[in-house]
Amino acid sequence: MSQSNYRLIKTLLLIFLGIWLVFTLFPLYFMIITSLKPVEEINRMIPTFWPHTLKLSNYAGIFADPGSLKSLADSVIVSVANTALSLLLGTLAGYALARWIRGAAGENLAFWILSNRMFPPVAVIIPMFFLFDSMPWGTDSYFSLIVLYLVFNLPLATWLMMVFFRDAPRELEEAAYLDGFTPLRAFFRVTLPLVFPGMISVAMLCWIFAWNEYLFANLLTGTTVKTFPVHIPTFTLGSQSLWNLIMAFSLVAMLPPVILFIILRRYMVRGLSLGVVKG
Amino acid sequence: MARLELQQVCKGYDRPILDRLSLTVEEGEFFVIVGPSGIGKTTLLRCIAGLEVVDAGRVIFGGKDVTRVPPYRRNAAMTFESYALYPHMTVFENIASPLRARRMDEASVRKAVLEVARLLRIEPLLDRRPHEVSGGQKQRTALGRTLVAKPDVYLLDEPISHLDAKIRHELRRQFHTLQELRRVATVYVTHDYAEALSLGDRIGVMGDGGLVQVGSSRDVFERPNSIFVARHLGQPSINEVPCRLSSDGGLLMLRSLEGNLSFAMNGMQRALLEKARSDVLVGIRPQHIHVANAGSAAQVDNARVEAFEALGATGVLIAETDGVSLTVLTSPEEDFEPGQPVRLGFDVEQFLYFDAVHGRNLQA
Amino acid sequence: MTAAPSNAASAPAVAPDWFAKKHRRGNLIVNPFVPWVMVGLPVAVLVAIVVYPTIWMAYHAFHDTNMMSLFSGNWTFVGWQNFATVLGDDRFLSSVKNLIRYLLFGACLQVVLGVALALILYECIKNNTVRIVLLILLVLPMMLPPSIVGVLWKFLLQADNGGFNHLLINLQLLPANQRIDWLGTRLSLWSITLVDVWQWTALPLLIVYSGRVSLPPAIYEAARVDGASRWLVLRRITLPMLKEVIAIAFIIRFMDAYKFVDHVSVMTQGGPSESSELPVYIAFQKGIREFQVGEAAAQAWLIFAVAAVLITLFLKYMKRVLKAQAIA
Amino acid sequence: MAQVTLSDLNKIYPARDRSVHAVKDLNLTVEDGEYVALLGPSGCGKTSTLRMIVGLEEITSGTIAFDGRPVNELSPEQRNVAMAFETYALYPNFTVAENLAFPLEVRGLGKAERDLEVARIAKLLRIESILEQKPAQLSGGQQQRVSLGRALIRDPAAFILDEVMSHLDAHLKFRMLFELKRIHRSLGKTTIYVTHDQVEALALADRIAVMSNAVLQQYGTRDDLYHRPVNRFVADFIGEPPTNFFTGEIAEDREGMALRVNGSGLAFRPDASRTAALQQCAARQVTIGIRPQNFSTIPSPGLQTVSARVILNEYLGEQSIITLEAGGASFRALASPDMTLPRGAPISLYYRSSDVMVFDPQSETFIG
Repeated sequence: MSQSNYRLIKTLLLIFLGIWLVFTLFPLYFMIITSLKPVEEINRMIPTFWPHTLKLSNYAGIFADPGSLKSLADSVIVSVANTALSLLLGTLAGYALARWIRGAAGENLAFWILSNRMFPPVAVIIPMFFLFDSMPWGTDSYFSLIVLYLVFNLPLATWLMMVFFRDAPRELEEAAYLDGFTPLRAFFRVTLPLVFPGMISVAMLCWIFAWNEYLFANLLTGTTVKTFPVHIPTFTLGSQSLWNLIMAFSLVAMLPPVILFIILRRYMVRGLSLGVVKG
Repeated sequence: MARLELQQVCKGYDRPILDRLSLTVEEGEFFVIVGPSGIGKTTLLRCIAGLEVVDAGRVIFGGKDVTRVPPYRRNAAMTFESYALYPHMTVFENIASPLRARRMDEASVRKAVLEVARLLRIEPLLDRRPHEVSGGQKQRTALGRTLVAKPDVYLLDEPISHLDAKIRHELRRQFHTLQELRRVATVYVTHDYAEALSLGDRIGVMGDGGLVQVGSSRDVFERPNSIFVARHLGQPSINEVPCRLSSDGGLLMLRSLEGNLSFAMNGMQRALLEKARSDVLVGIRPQHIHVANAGSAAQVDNARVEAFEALGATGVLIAETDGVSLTVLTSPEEDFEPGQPVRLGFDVEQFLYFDAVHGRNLQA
Repeated sequence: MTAAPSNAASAPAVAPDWFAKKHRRGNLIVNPFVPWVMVGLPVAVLVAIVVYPTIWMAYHAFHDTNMMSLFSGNWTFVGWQNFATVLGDDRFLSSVKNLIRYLLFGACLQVVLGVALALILYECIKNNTVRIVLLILLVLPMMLPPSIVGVLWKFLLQADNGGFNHLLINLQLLPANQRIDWLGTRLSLWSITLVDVWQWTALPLLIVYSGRVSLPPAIYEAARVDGASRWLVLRRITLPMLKEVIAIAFIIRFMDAYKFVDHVSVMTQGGPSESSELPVYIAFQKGIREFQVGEAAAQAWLIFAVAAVLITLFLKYMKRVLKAQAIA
Repeated sequence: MAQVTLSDLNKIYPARDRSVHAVKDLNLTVEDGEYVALLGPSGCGKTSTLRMIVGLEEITSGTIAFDGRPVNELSPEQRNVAMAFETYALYPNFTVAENLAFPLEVRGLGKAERDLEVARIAKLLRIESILEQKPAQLSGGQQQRVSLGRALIRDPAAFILDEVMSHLDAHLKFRMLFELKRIHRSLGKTTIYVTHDQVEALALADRIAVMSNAVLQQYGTRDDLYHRPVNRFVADFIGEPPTNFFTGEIAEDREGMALRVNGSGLAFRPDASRTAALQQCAARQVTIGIRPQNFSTIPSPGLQTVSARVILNEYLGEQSIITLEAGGASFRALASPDMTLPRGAPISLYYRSSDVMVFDPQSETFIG
């Protein structure tokens, strides 16, 4: 390939990249300006790409609305509790699988646990709906969401923690035994610090999945417990959607995972690829 | 009370690694195990440490059977080939680790760690982390972590194999002078025969399944009990010439099976070789062949240089004579061109004779 | 040198007695019971929330369960009737067609675009800071809650005053008096696929980009010294070496897309007139909104069975990849 | 075939806080067909030099010329050099045969021709039996041969070998030394060999360039480096076991000039030419160096004597290293393994006065 030919191709590729970038960012840009527009400007027949007026009153409205705040709080409660539970159980099981349950039995068990994450939850949610409905806590509760989010977060946490524990050299733990540390002390003193970055990434991934979850929340809850995705459709006036408020609220709700991703991007690749790609 | 005993120890994974291995290392003894990589040296250490359970047999520390005792209650200290330093702790904390396990008070920990650090000359590094120090310093830190524990048994797994030649000289000397290692039983594992010969009070040469020969440095190097031992110790490797005994007009001759090399035998060798009753494998160390002047005994005149390398303190000549290729140790100052004719002399009394079938030393 | 005699210490041809009859002795460090307890906890949880419901569904797939019978507690065994009903249902069959179209164009396009963008980003942009900033921007959509993405695009794709149509008009790609009805019967499924591509191309992009970063630079230097052109390096070295990474990205995307109905649920609710329905979505509707539990169960089990086959194949492949990685 | 000339070569890696001067004013000529080793500890600039010669690294200033023709602006491919990498850098998805054939595939050779060449190289390197395997299935030694083969197959102007033996075990390394020498003899190509191991460099190279701290210290034959090191660094770096160094002063007595080791009764006598050199220079304080292998335990006429006590006798099979002590100074010597030298035994050692090296203690340069 000649040099000029290569230049031409490179330019074309960069143009393609640019178009994709515009395609990716345009909706986000539009979301941001919409959240800053007054209702009147949004309801015009032709949307404005350069808003005439920008104001923060939509955000003020969100933060003054108890319903919105409660839904964010509900999301925090459910996602944090679920993450803590997934991480705790996943760390224990991941450690056992990585270190102590050897051979085909351990491997098959690990893959079975992982397979739970891939199955469509349709076979889970219908029975659980009826089961929880007959239980004292009912479907519309923190408990039901915290437990049901384990369906996808627990396999992920277990699998990934296993991968991270496998990466931590066994010899360091053995050195600790020879120093005289019992297995429990060695685990906290040596092993856990080694997998700490892994735990952070697992926690973040579990948290983001729980935070973003819509389907279970939509089907099971909505009155006593109402996470933010379920709250969004309530921004209406009659049959009219209040897009300015929806967008402002959405922006607030999506900010935490975005910020976490930007900070912890390096640690997440491993988790997002189920441990296959070392980030 | 710190003698180490192994009785009929067996360990295998998909194949047997240690087969009924018995060994006693006396208190204060520095015992070196040498053998090719992958032969099970590390497995043996791990069995002694308790990181692996033996399949059969007993491990005894100072008269106490510890076969079923977990590693954290055995009071054995071990350095790992990879050093296994805790990356998230400073050098100080790494060395202090065994004392922390014993929940020793802070002042005593400080005192003990500083003492060991002074002994190993790593005091300036105590605040650094393992990734900030050199290989030799890592090795010293790992050693410090074992010394500070005052254990009943020292287990050292290839402690200096991955370091540069210069540092190895320095650290070998350190192992010679550390008095603490002479207090109890020490087992040192290496694949480098020079390290083994230099350090071991006794040396165990390990082959498939267990120790092939146990003895002093001179025993294993000069009187190997099998061709396996002879082959593993020595660089360049021992020359192996398969020969057949023949009598040539009343004179007993050893004649090489390939090519046409032959040596006349004297009476004692003859008595020895008649035991063999089959072909003999003659082992000739490269330093027992030399480039000779005319007139010296047991020599060949028609050798030809195949290759020559001047290494550090020695030169290595590969010469071909009568269809047999021989490695010869020379001075590095000499120079040989390929194809050049040379005259070789042999120290016949230093030859080793092995059974051609089983490889046993016939003199043993 | 001729054949030397075998090592004096070579292993005996017959395994020794103790080896033949040895039993696994575990270890001296932890009680072998403890690890099983540690694994047992999540396994018990998964049995309770995944295995038990699946069996419950299997049972009801063969019964005429609906809301009334569920509460009264009497239902009758109907054999394969529910399965027959589902497989004979045009709504279900058309949803299967939708699913195939959605997976084929969605998951595949995401992976192809992701690979292309990742490699363009790595090969054509040399400044590291610029690269990282672009990467973060390109990958952002993946981190957004799918429900918000659905709402956002529903807003953008409105036919009359939707931002997307007007963007096209402004770019002169659409006549000013024309509007595309993105969420109408004809285009609704395509629009959902488009939104999926917008959100999820980021995943293969990020994975493949990271995979490319971790390829050893020495190999590329070797190729430079060998004089290989960029195209040859891409075709013969980069893509083959990224094969596993790309495959894993595809597997993850495919299985996620297979079960993913958030966008459908938010943007169209399967409409208009069932044009964007997917099997999983129908099963939910039938089970929880219409309480046709028996039929929903049969349908869920069909979905489940197909997933089981796919997952088995995919995990087998992943096992192989991870094994190969462990060796290298 | 090419002569490679480096003139005033510099490499500076710019960095925000402190830029690194990796190669300083390097001048070096490798003659056509010569085998040259670039030797030095890690971080001395040898790898940067090599990467500039290959064309993988920009040249900050100076010129690299092949046969007198500057190649600064040429790509590695245009320079027509072949390189074997420390990490082998084999293409993991190719078989051994495909790896070997890749440089030819790049040049558009047909399948039949490629197979022919691969067979030729495989024979030369004795790897015929592994041609269909993937790199991951090979041992370190085999991978190393394949990477050499990929360099050899191209018939380039020069071979560049980067630490190619650093990951091999001792036995294998020993065998490969002979192999590499045999291959070089049979091809007769210009070869530049980068290593940190002095044994490899001494064994293989016609000439050796010793580098340290980005600067070329000495460029010469084995004999030059061994007997006439330009400074203490070279004397220390070349030779194993390590050279003995003492700080001492110049003194005169009845027998002529003596080099007294500070704080001990130990003294060495230089030969006539050194005595002359030392009388020229004003310094009284000197660093004395003598190699362990230059001590002999056998007296012979014309040798000088030192007396010492044995501290440590390391029996190493083919030889023994003895550590000695004389009046508070400690040093090493090589001895025959046959000698029994218990700890504390007195011993007389003999050396040739021409083997005593003397360095300036400040500048560490070789005086005589």
